[in-house]
Amino acid sequence: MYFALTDEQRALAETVRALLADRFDLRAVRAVVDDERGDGHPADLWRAVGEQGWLSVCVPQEHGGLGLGLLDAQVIAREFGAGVVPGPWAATVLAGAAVRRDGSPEQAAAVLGPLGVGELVATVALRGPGGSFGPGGIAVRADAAGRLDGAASGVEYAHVADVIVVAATEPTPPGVDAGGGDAGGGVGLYLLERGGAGVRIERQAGIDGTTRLAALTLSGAPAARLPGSDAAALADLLGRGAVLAAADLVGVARAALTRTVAYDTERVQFGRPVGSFQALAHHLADLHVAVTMAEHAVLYAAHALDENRPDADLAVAVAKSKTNQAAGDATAAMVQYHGGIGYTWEHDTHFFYKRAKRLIAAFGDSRQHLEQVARLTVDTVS
Amino acid sequence: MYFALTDEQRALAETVRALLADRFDLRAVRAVVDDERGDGHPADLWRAVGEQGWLSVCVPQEHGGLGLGLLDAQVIAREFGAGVVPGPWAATVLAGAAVRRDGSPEQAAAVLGPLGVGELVATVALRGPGGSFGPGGIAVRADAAGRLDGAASGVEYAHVADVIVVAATEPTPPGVDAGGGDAGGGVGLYLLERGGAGVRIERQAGIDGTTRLAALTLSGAPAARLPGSDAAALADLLGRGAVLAAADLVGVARAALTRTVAYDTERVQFGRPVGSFQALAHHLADLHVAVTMAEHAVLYAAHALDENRPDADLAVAVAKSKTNQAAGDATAAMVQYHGGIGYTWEHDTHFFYKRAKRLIAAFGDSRQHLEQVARLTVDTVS
Amino acid sequence: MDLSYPPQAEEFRAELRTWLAANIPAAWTVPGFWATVGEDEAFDLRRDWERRKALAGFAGIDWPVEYGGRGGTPAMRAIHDSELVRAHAPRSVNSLGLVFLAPTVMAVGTPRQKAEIIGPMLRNEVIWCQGFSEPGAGSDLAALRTHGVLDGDEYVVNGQKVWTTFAGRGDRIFTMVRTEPGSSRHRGLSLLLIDMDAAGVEVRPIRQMSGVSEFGEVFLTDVRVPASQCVGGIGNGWATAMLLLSFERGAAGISQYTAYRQAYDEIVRVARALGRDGDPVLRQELARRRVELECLHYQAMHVLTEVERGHDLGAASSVTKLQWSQAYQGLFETFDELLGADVALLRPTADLDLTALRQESFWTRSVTIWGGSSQVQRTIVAERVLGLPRGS
Amino acid sequence: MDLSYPPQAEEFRAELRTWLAANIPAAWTVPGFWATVGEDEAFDLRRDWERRKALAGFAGIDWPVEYGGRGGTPAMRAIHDSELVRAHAPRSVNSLGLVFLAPTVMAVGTPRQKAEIIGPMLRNEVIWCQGFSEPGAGSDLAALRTHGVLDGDEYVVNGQKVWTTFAGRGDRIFTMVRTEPGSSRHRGLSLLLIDMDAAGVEVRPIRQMSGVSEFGEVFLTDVRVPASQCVGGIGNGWATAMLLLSFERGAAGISQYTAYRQAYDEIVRVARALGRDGDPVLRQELARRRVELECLHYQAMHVLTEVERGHDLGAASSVTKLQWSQAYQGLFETFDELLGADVALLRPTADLDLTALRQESFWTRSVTIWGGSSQVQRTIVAERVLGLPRGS
Repeated sequence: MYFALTDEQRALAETVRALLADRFDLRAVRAVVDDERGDGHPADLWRAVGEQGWLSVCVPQEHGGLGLGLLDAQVIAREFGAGVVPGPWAATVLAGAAVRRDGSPEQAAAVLGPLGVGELVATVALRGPGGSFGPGGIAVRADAAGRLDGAASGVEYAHVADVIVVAATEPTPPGVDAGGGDAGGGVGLYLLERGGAGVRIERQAGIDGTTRLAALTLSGAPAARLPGSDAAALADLLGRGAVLAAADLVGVARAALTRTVAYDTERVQFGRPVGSFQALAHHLADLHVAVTMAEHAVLYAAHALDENRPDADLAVAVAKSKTNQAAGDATAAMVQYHGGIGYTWEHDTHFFYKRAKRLIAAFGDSRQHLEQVARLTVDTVS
Repeated sequence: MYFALTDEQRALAETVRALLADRFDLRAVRAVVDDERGDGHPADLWRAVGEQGWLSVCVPQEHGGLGLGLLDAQVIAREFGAGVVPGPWAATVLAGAAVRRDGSPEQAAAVLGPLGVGELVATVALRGPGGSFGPGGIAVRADAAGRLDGAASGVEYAHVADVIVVAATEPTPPGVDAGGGDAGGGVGLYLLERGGAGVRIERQAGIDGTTRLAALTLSGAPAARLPGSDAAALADLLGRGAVLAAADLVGVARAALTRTVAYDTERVQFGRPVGSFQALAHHLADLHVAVTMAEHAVLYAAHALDENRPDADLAVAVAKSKTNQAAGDATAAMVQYHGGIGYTWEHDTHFFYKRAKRLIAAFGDSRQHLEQVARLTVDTVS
Repeated sequence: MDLSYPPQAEEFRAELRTWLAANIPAAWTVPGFWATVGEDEAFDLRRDWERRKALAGFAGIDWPVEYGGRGGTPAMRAIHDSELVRAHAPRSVNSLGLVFLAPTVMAVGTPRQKAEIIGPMLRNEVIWCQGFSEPGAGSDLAALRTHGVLDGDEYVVNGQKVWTTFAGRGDRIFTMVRTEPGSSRHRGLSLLLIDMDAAGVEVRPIRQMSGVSEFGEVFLTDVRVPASQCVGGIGNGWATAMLLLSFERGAAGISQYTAYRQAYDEIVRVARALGRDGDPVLRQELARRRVELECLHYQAMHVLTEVERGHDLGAASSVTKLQWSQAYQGLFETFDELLGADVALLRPTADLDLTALRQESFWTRSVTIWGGSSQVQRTIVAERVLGLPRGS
Repeated sequence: MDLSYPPQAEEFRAELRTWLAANIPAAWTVPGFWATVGEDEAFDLRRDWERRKALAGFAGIDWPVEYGGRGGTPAMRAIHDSELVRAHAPRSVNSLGLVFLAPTVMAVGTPRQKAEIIGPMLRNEVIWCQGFSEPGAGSDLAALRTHGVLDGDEYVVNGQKVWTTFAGRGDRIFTMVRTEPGSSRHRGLSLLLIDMDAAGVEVRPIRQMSGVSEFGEVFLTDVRVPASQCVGGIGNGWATAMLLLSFERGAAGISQYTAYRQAYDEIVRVARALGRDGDPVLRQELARRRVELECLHYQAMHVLTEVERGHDLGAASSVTKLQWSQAYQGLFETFDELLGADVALLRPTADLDLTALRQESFWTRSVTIWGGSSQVQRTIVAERVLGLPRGS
């Protein structure tokens, strides 16, 4: 029984933390956020992340990657959350996972190598305007020739992406690829390249300045199907996305808590440090318990996906819903317990609050994941 | 604008409180609770309540009653809740309301007079085993001759009742009474008398020793239809039941809070009164706000029903759901903040905790009332 | 129990409603309108509109006629506030003056102060700011450090105020200053009135997390304030402040209810536009929020009843504050939740612009902080209502 | 990350599972069985069964062989506890002795104490009670008033203990006594061992709100206790108590998870029997509870990992206590809710007997009180984990 990060994984976390402290602290984040017309994709950070191999953390070694698992990726995601780091890292890692899993050898060779060294920015477009994460939320249709029509919304960094993995419905399931009518059919993943015909990409105004979103409008846009993709592939991608979002969130949550503790240890009201007031202290203690549970849950879910454990689907839903709760509570408390200053633009608090808002709804909100928990537990009791 | 009890209503509350303090305090309650084989219906209390006219609070003056409204009845209910008073007072008042509203003049004359002076114990049987409160939860069928078949469960004090108002489904709506297919039809209220043929009444073991429950099994039991009854009559009865239950609950909740404040003002731990610990004090402050809102809500709902205000249905659903929350939280806090003693049989805390448990589910649980609020607000926005 | 208003109040309502219908531009009633106007322009529009309203006789509703008020009842005041919300009128730009300073001056001001302050405020000729909070003295007013030293018949004031609404646009500020050198906590304070364009007053706007800049910081450097510009007596500032703050009696509850009901309906429309109003789980959440709004309405009617009967409200305003702030904040938590994956976008679909609701959602995070944080209010309720022993 | 157990531990699991299958009466595995047996009979059945289990070699799993233990690992201990729950074995009647007293005696007991206490406890020949809490000293152990006065080589003990599990059925009690006259708070305390049938020991059962009487009060009147019956040194009781309580390291988490999972499944079956398992709102609530149970499982694996690596757990046991007690209590709040109108009845329908689940639901109200209330645990987490400044 060893339920913990390895020494290597802890060292990786240290390295990420040190790099951010050194090269991309909250002042750098603020510069990106305040530059509203900018693309939100700081090039120097991207270069540094690429040099560290963090873009290729899950890329197989034969494609020049680190060949590690989601458990390692979540170490990075967590630190990026704690640092409210901007940029398409998670989107790129996810797109890479799809290409790796479902792409042809040629697609893998073309995408994974450049992606790993930072030459490609990639992202995933999985839901339509107003749609939820899941097959029912897709608003892109593919035809038999692989042309895409429709729209996708809230796509992270589509405006700077070189390749976009697009989820599309397929009216006639291509029997060859889907491997039977049960799991597959009806949904496929497609590789769309920058600057192709029939693709319009427009930036979307959002609440979280640390992560930029864009909308895709597709009109007969030619795209290459990932041959191994099917409904299960989409589910796998959504699961990985949920774990990376949860890891980022739990990083946000822990940072929110730590920063609040630090602030209220110093801040004096009524002649005492605010942190010595019991009502506040007990609330922060409860948050510590919640954030700790969320940290465990993300670890377990990442490991369960890496190892194809039979309870992997449950673990993902548990992790995302628990993390949503912990991060929502912790960032709201961060605003409240900073007093007036926590509500200002000049203070860093709103980065954490807004990033949490976005991520809580990313890759499935709590309602969706809790219903998944119910399907896997309530409905399976004999 | 006068949103408050009148001086007369305040005086009535005082009188009820004084009578309970004098003649039926918590030691008397304990005696009833501990006598598990007893019928839970203390005769001396019943006599006193009858003498005060509280059984006839809503009975019209022409039948010898006080001719007051639900707003006055809730004053009594609240004090009975605060005193966790045993006995079929609320059940009797409700049955009287049905007879008054939907009974023939002969039925009214036969029932309301004796009921008002304490000669009759009455109750209402509105749901079947495992059923919810509402037309869908009824498990008694009436035939055209007014014979009843089926079962009712959790009926307050059926084992000592002289008359029982039973809700029954009617396969063929009696067009004469229902006044059109829309509101009525399908459901009627029936007056069942003690000792009739085809009636089996069995006590049911329950969690709340202050209020005894029984099951009805009906096999071709002859009963008299309340001619004015229909689905709307059932809804009206359920609404009144919900308000009386909410009033009782809010009395329980306020008493739970007041007793907890008193106990923790005296109790010392770590060299300080427990009530001076801020986490506890702030929680009790939040409970004070919730209980205060619940008190207002019950007042408003009772008044809205008395005056047939257009938002009466919404007011009832608001009152019951808010009161459920306030009373659930306040009684749970009462156990927690009494420390170990609050968990013992010897301490009075469990009377409040268990009575709240029962009442929170009586005449509609929160889920049911909140869905009603949604129907009346979410679905009516234009 | 009688939930009706007297005929005189209902007549007033009809008159006001007619005037509002004739005087509020149609564009203002479109949800989200104010988010489309620049902050400066919005301020001017609001200031001018409110002046016209005052000149039409709809201001100082419950103030004595001698002060230019209408001499009405608390119920009429509640009707006025509520009708304004109902008609989508903008919020007052002078509310801190109207709610706090004016009744304080009526109670303890000099005849000259009464003449100089109240009328111009009513007609929006002078917009008032409030200068109570300081960095390091948020909820703890007695910790303030801004000080004034007497020099002749003027105080030379130095210090810094924060969270001052309309700091950049107001004309004057009523501010709490430590006028007795070496005093501490509740002693030696005075309520001084300062011109915002006096020498030594500098303002820096504070941008909120929503992007809006309604607050500001006010820096006071050797600002000379005539001793005559003190309300309630030099050194008597704490008592004056307590009097001043007592005028916030939670009487705003009825108009707040009206406003939050509008937000509730607007949020329901968003849920419907996104096809989520049929979700049973969301319906429960929306219903729960509505229950709290209805309770706020009851509480407002309760407070109005007590005020009309001249009863002492005690700590009821703390109960009202906890209820309204949490109901309002909670409503917008549900708003965020029902958006699902679209919470991150200002325009999730082509025909759905959530910018204004989004700003309001951020705004609700502040309402449990200012005006006595929820923590401070709970302490007041615990000690003054429940009578729990004071924590050390 | 490696969630497997070593082969040796899995072999142990197989062996234990086989033994349990052969030795647990089938009747015991029917849900609700123990609610149908009288309390005295239940105690005897449990005592005897546990003795047989010990004689079969399944006791003291992680204790050194020299003390009659199996010399196993913490993982084996977790497996043992969890398999017992899985097999529907009854809970130990000697757990306070096994968890707290035995390791304390191993650490600081005299050779004679080790010989006399540990073996008989393991074989359930002596059932141990714990006497720490007193009226007025619940969470605040240092406020205890039971005192002993030295008379020759015996202490004459007077006082009262409360919340003593199995007070009416245990053989001996380890109890905290103030042995230094005039001492206060943490000074002058000693851990004394007292025979429950000694002269001057009287027991009064405490009936719980559920109707069950597992606790009792213990009255000590001039009870003579040989000074040799002190563990850890006279006057050194506070340190001994802290050592003793440190053995509750939250290692029970894995078996608790197993137990609460059984309750979860049972509750789902009730929901299904009442036709409420398809209600979307209830499903969310059940799911929320399941999420907390899964988190408890992760926390238990985390603690086991730390224990196996010999790490100091710090205040992790407070985190575990908060998580398990709230997850467990919350699960039964959902149970009550899903019953709807049937919550008041022990048998809502002919074939649904909820007596046992109902007792458990009441029981869960106590778990946030004993063993350090949630309030005490939060203070520990705030001060020792988060490092927040101490309240005064």
